[in-house]
Amino acid sequence: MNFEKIEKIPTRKGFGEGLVKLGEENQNVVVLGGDITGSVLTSFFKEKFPERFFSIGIAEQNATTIAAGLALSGKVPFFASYSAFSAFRNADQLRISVAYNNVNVKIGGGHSGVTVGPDGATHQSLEEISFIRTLPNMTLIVPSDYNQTKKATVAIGRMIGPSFLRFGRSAVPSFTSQETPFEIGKANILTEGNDVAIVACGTLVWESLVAAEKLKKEKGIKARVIDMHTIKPIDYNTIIDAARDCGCIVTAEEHQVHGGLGGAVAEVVVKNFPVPIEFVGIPDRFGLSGEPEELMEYFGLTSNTLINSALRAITRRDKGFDLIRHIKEINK
Amino acid sequence: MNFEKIEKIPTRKGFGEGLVKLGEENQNVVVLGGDITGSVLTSFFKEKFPERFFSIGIAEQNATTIAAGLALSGKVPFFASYSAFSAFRNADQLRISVAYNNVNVKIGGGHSGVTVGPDGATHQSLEEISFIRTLPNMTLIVPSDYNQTKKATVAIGRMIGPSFLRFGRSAVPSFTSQETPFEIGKANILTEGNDVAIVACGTLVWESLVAAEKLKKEKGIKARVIDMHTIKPIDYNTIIDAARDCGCIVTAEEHQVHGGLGGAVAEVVVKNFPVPIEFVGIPDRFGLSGEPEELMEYFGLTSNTLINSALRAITRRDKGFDLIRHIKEINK
Amino acid sequence: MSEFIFSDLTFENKERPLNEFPKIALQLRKDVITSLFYAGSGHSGGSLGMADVFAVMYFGGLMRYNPSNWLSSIRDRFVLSAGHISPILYATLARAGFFPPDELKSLRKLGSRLQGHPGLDVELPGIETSAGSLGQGVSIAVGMAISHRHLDKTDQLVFTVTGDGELQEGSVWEAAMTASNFKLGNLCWIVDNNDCQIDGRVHEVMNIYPLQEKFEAFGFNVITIDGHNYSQIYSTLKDFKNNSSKSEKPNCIIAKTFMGKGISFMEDDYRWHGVPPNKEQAIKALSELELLEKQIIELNKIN
Amino acid sequence: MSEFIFSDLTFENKERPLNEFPKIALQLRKDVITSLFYAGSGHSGGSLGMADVFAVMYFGGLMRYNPSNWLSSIRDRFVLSAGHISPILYATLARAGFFPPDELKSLRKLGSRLQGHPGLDVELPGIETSAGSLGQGVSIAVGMAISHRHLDKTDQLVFTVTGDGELQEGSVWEAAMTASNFKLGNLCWIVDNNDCQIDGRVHEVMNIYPLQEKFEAFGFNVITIDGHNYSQIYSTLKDFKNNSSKSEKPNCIIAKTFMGKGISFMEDDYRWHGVPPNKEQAIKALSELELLEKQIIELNKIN
Ligand SMILES: Cc1ncc(C[n+]2csc(CCOP(=O)(O)OP(=O)(O)O)c2C)c(N)n1
Ligand SMILES: Cc1ncc(C[n+]2csc(CCOP(=O)(O)OP(=O)(O)O)c2C)c(N)n1
Ligand SMILES: [Mg+2]
Ligand SMILES: [Mg+2]
Repeated sequence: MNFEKIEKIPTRKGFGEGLVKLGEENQNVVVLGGDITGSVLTSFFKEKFPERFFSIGIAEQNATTIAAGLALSGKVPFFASYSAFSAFRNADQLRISVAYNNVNVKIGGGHSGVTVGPDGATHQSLEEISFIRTLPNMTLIVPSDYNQTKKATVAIGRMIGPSFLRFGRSAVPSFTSQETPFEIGKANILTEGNDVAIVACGTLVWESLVAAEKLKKEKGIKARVIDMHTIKPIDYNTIIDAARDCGCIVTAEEHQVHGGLGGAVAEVVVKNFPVPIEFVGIPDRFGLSGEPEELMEYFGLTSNTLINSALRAITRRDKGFDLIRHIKEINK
Repeated sequence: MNFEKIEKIPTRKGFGEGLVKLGEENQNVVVLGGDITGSVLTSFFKEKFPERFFSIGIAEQNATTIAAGLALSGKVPFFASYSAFSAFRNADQLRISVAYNNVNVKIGGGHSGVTVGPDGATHQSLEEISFIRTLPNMTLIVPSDYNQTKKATVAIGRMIGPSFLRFGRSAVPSFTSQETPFEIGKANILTEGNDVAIVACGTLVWESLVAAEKLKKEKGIKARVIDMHTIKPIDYNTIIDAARDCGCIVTAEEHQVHGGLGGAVAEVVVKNFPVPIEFVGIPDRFGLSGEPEELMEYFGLTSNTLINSALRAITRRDKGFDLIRHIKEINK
Repeated sequence: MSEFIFSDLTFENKERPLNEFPKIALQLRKDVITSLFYAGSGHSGGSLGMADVFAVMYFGGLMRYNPSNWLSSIRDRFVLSAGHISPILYATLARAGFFPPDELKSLRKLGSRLQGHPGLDVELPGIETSAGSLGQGVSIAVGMAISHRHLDKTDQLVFTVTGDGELQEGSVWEAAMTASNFKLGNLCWIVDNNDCQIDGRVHEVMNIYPLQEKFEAFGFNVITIDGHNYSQIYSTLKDFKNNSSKSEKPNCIIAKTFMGKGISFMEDDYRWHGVPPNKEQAIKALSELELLEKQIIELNKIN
Repeated sequence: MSEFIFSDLTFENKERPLNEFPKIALQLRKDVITSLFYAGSGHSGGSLGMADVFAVMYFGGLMRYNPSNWLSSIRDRFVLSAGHISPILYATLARAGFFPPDELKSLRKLGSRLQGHPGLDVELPGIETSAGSLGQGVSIAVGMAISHRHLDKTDQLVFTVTGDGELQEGSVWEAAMTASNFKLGNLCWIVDNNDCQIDGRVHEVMNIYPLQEKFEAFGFNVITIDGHNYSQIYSTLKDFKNNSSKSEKPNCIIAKTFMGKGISFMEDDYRWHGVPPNKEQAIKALSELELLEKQIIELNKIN
């Protein structure tokens, strides 16, 4: 991996292209627009298949439920908006008409996380992993780069059942290739290592790779970087193996530290093989305006934080379980 | 505690009475109705203070946001509906207008969980602990009986800041008294014990007490039952003490096993003192019509399940951390 | 008790003289009473109030469906948006032959296919979607109508029923806006306009009137009818069916109804929204219905 | 570059001759352009289009506010529901003296009180609520209007601005229904009717028309005005203010506007919804505005 000169492509481009691919292979794929088609790049599909594109306007509840009606008529509907609005404005509809109905509706949550940047807190969805993974019947995927997003889009379009894909706005390092395997529910182990496991999703996977590289070079620590692209159903085996082999874990996500990937991993771990975990994420607060990279830095979603967290996890493992830190620090 | 002859009172009664008490002590307390005032017993307040009651009809989004507007005008607005609709139909409004605005809005989520009974899955909210606790600035309380619900209602009405109170429809054992202390964020330790800790909320607290009694009588096992009424902010210290003292934990809630109280406890534990946890809750599926008690039985939300879980937790602790169970079982 | 037995009776779906609908509606009302009595909880008021509409919609040869191959891809669709009045839908489906009427006694019981609010997971024939969260069904109906009209390009019809309190939900107006934007002439939206909801009169809880004007401003063909007048129900639905393929406007039928219609002590009383009859009330209700039945028979003899 | 400097200029809020509004609006437009240029992202179109309405609303002596004690409990309230046009609100507040105009250059920057969409957390004076999720502001305004009219029993006014695309959100119609139910004559809802939204023309993306009829059917006093005509804006707002305490109907002003109004290459082009000017465009825009300013000065001399 060339860490210096990596190309950057937005994940949403993968989503847009994936939709076109699906549209080509399956006549039943239809797309609903939520007045942000150029932002989440459902515009690609719209241009190519105008007769299978329906503009619903700014009405996320309705779009989601119309999608359910289309699915109940044999179609494979995608509806995408900003994740803040396609996961929350329509939450009841997702719960009842999509998840409980267990229909073949695919929701795209674009512009997620703080990397949406200067639009600020209202647009920075940081809570939807928690909500969506709690819904029965749902599949939830948070891909980490452009190629993977494209594959994930195609994969959820081919599987049967409700799914949610969370992706981003800004250009991020494109580190997987067209050949990198992608299977829903099967995490990708990106680096081998038994010293500490870093379980990450989305934009934090790249940071984890950078962190692992530095840990190796600077401290001789071998980190196992796991790309946990599928949050639901979560890959129990890979997590349990990591807990057993490494004895400590760091989770990393562009999401609240509560309830998200970290929470999912914690649940698997305590139920199977309890080890210390350090959570990297947004510390229970709302976002802010700023440039994507500034914000990642500001909120500590960086390889440096990951390195510190890894070291802390290792210390906790080695000192045993009696290292109770002061409550202030715990609450960070 | 007399386990045989315990009186049963619905928690919603505590909510309704708490509102009246608040109405008496604070002129600024107002209540918004969502066309189910007789169900969630905001009707008590309505009768007593008709000039401070506003019927909004069936419009949970609007009611929640109007509440925010009232709070921004110095009022202390409560809005209550069925939890399925006052946590999800209005999720975006809760996120932005309530939590991000950090205003003094109080939401009641009544008829929560499977104990709402024959209305079935759509009305059985089992996902809102996960969502609400992920929102920054929120306080989330899941009281366990009538008296506590009343105290919790009064407490959230007196504190400043957004809060969500989750309560139920059916009559449940009333085991705390008017004198039992209640403090937001401070869990109640109901039984002393160092063999296993049972951390429960809502209807499962009573089942935990029953389980602890049986464990003591039948197996000589002393369980520490913790009533974790406040899910957010969670009581770190009490959980960490339980992990250290008992070495294993069972969590219990009338909610999905993912993301809820169990998830919150797991997060605290792995970040501080990793121990085995067994989760008792709804196993990642939607509800069903049936009588409340039948459903609690059907979904295994009973003292018997708790006993088995406690035994399993103890075994896992004693056998060490290498007890990896088959993935099927893990996934329960 | 013979009152509480479900006969095997089914009705054909065919064009029929108007004077045949009363006895069908009567049977549906009996089933509603009986199943709710068995259930011990549930929604009497709206279910009884809509019996006449359901009788005509399902048994007048208007809606195309086939109980023995109910998932047929060319069926017309009925979406219950007001999920709480499931008892009338269940009764109708049972009497149309979708499942044995005797199953009606399992309403709301653990393990039943007759969930308190319709659930797709339990796979009861005739149920097109889960419901229970107000306002969602009508958007589902819009999705189906889009699918039929713009993708499959068939003339399949989509019927949906919402309550009037339900119209307080904003998502309903999103659905309305979309329906007219996509020129869903194949959509027939029936509003159960009983002016009752849980907390009281709709116009007092949160006034929704004027209704006709609202739907017109949202681009609908609107017609207000007496929801207990078979002739009006039939001709309105028939007009919809006949004009559907040419029409570029979605259709709204505001059916003026009485909650609890047919049972003296329930009629037009919002307190019956979500309550089942107890045994005494069920017997009283059934005997009122039987009296009515006799009158109908007599009347039919004379005419 | 002198174009990009924010002067200290503020305007009084007072009754004033109509010919004074153009130069206020012009200053607001300059501020919008300049702050968005600094920001490098943000919403030009709607912000420019609403400059005339904001000029009259804040500087015509209609709305009661006090920048040096802005949380005064007797203030009138302004709630921006269309949070994305925050640049025009920020410009207005700065020129009204709520905070130093120079702060406008921090728009959308890390650490700024001028969040991309208004945030209550950063405590910028004059901001009544966070916004950015369409549709919520108007319900907040309804809550405030209820509080003033029915609880505090004061004559405080509540103004709110929504977009026209925003009207596609169902929650907006919930707010509308409530506003008329609670007889909120103290509520003035201004719709920025530019027929533009992100994906195109509103009537093409999801047609919301007829608009006047919709609001009337929801119980509003509705008036449609030219949103760039100071006389119409002023007299409509003045009427609202004068009648508010007696009125039992909420008020809707449909302000026909052009997105990007005032800048030749932006006007009536929906592609400017969410784009800031680059340096070249900013210079061009500012020089167009300066030219206009000279014309206005000349014109005022003649009259
Ligand atoms: C989103 C949502 N909010 C609240 C409820 C609870 N609820 C069920 S029925 C009902 C009243 C509905 O009134 P209406 O539509 O007039 O039906 P009717 O009472 O006439 O049968 C309410 C508030 C619900 N099911 N869904
Ligand atoms: C609930 C919600 N959905 C989507 C968006 C994204 N969004 C921001 S502005 C906008 C278009 C608004 O159109 P309009 O109200 O006409 O404003 P204008 O473009 O005229 O400024 C959209 C879709 C949002 N902010 N909130
Ligand atoms: Mg009704
Ligand atoms: Mg517009």
